[in-house]
Amino acid sequence: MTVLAAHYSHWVAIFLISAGMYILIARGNLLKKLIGLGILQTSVYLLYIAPGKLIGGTAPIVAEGFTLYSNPLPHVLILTAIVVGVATLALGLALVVRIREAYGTIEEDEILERD
Amino acid sequence: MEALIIHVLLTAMVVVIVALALTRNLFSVVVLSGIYSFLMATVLVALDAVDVAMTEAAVGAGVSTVLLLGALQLVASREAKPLHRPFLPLVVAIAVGGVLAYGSLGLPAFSDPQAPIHTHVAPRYLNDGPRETGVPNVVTAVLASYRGYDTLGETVVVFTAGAGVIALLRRRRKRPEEKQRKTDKEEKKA
Amino acid sequence: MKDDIILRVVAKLTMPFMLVFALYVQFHGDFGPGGGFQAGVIGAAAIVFYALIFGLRAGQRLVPEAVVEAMLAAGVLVYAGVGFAGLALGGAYLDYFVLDHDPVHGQHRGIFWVEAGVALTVSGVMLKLFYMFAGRGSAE
Amino acid sequence: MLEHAPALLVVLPLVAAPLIVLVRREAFAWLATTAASYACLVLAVGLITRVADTGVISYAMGNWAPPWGIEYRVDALSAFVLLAVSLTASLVAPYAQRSIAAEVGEDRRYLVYAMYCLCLAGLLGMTITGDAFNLFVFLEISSLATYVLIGMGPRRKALVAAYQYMLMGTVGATFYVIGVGLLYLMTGTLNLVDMAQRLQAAEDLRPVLAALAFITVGIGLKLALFPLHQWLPNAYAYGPSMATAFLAATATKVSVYVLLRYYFLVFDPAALFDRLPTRELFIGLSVAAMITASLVAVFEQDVKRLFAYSSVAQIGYITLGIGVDNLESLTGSIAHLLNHGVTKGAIFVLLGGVALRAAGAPITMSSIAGLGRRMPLTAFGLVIAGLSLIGIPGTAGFITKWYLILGAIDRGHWWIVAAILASSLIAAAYVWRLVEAAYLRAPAADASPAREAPLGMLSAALAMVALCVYFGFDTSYSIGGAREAAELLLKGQQ
Repeated sequence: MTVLAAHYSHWVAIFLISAGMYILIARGNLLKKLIGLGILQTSVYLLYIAPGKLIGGTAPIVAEGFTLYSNPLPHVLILTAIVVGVATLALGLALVVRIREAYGTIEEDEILERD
Repeated sequence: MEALIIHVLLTAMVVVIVALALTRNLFSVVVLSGIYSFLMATVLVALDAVDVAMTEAAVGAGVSTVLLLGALQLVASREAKPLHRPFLPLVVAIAVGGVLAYGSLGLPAFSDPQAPIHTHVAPRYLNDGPRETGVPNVVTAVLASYRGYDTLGETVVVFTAGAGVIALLRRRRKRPEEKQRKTDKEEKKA
Repeated sequence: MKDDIILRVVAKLTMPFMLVFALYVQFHGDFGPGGGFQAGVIGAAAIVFYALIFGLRAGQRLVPEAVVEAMLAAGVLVYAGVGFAGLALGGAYLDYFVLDHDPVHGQHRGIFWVEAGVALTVSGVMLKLFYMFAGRGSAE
Repeated sequence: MLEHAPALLVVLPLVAAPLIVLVRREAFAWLATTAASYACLVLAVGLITRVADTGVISYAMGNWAPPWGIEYRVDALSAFVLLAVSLTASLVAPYAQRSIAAEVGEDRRYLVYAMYCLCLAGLLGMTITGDAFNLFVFLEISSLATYVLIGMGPRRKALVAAYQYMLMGTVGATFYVIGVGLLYLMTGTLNLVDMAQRLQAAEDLRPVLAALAFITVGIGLKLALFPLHQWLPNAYAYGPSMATAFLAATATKVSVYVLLRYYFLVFDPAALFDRLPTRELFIGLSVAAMITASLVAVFEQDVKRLFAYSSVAQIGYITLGIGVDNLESLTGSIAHLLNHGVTKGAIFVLLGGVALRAAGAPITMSSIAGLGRRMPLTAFGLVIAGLSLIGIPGTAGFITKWYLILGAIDRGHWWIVAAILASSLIAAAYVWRLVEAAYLRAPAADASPAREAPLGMLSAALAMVALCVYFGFDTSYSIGGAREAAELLLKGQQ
């Protein structure tokens, strides 16, 4: 039980990764697949940032009266990851829109049929 | 108390994702994914990652939702019935989760000040960052200076996405695609 | 939404505040949460808001497509240019220490311009994305 | 300025892209791309000679010492890969004008060049960086640019190919980040050298093993490790010809390099290879790739897809060396990064010429009938490069296989030698189909008129074909550089 509680954020991250992978593979709709991909990418946020938290600490903005700060490095990395995520989403959506125009559908099996 | 809030929010995220996976109306899916991003942003605030939370709220819940809605008006808004092959995806999903779970078991405990990430590299940012860069927000100092090269790369990633969307969505004056579509059809016949 | 007088008035009134808020987020990033990326998104959101109320064309008149495309390239060039400035002044690439006689001032100057570059590219790209996706729907 | 060569090598193509987007002129785009490609080649040559003279070069970005700042690190291995990438870049991009003009609409052509520069910068950045997370950022730059490039292909299948590649590529990149995250949580650092040292002190190996799994699968997706290669055939077949020529020659190779770096210089190789069945896994997957992908190629009608499957098989040779894991086999693997890059680069540029003359129609076995008469130099080049794929003595491909066989014999794995020979025989079968179509069959009645590819493309491709032959005789550069890199890997990070 203590293992479960101490690593709760990890368990949620694990769930999110599994859920993202599942939606990504099992669903045939190209838009839904992109959303699955997004969930997979966001799961990484928890994996990086939760361990950087120190109970009783504050955000890493140095000011008087605080001595304990949470780790800033994961924050920087995840800022980059968020940006990468939205960039991927934008390109993915552009491709989905073009596929819809070229094929008339965004369901994977119908696209494969039409080629 | 702090830990309790985090636990509640995390559980709410799990619930939203389950709902999202089961919903086939894509409009609802987009709304749920927006809610999910807001929950994530709140969790990030609770985890002291205020810069990340602000970005996640602006990008995950804002920009991504707008983009998804914009794309949704251009494509069908309802997902077809899922294919009857849930076995393989389930196996892959569980395997991936399993490997990560196995790895997580050996990680340092939550909020352990002796964990390597709190004793190596980061202390310099917190102790010397404001003095060395003159910026009290250590996240900004690391982002723009210590790891400024990463941020250059990040800016280039955004640029690539912008230029890439122009490349993919710009309307052509002439439409060579029409001709191409015909050759595709002929090829299919042959 | 073009014909709703309340929306039009509200939009006209709030837009300057959104832009000011974007500037605040940009420059307050040294002391609180925020920075070029967030400011760029908020700045772009102000224009998107305007375009939603007054129509895509009006938005494109306010910030023309050519300007937007120049912005997304210019931001990267500003950022990379800070790096070259470091080289020119005898430091390493992206070395801010050499940008001023006082190394900490140099750091400050470097971070300022770098964040400006980020904001420029991000707002340009966000706006361009909106124009591309919204424009595709309305023209058809 | 030479001391800043590591930074300039990546930043020059990186800056060329926004300049191209700012100017929006095709002629300028070509000029900037050509200038950046050649500048990279010069800088890469400069770096490899300097590394040979003075040893490892470390460059601190922003003058922040590692591990607090980001380090660029050039050693025998990364210098070799940098040279291989910039060499093919400078042989493909400057000659791409006619092909791009034929396949991409006029108002989007400058963007092809911009994406190409970004892709080049991303690949070089992945190679030269000494920082785990910086590697991810540049991986994404090159990946996003690649998805766009493939999506700009002339047929609608290109869109689906780009989408599928985007899904698999992003999963790969995310897995990589997860793996790096676990390593970061165990060590507190992102600098690869620092990480390697601190990993030796890791008490609990479970997160490290999970990281190993995620990085292997993640990078395996990017390098088309069998059976994670499904994105590759369509991506290579439907992207614009010149984009696939560049990608086939470089992209998967850089990913292999990343894997090598992690396996030998970050993780503890002794723990990895002796405690886990890594060797067996890599040998099994590689042999499967060599045989099955080659067999698929034999029955493929679309010529570009044929060579794409051949790439999957050839990547099998490269990963085979990791599994056999001794000096000879690793030398073979690393040399094959260059040898196969040059060979496939030549083939896809030549096919670009064929596609140009065929006015956009797909290149199939029947459409290249009589190619030997219609485009004699192109057909000749394809045959020589094909011989290198088979591994006929006197070509670059033979050298690689020779070293792989030496390595396998040294380990006593005779069945691997048999598998290499079998795979070569199958390769001979698909190359022979091409020869038969090109030389023994009469051109179809509606075949495009007899006309060679444009001089620029043809000469660039033939230059690469000449390199195939050159590396088959003089191995001082290819094997010489690769051997030093292999020695570095086996020595480990000390």
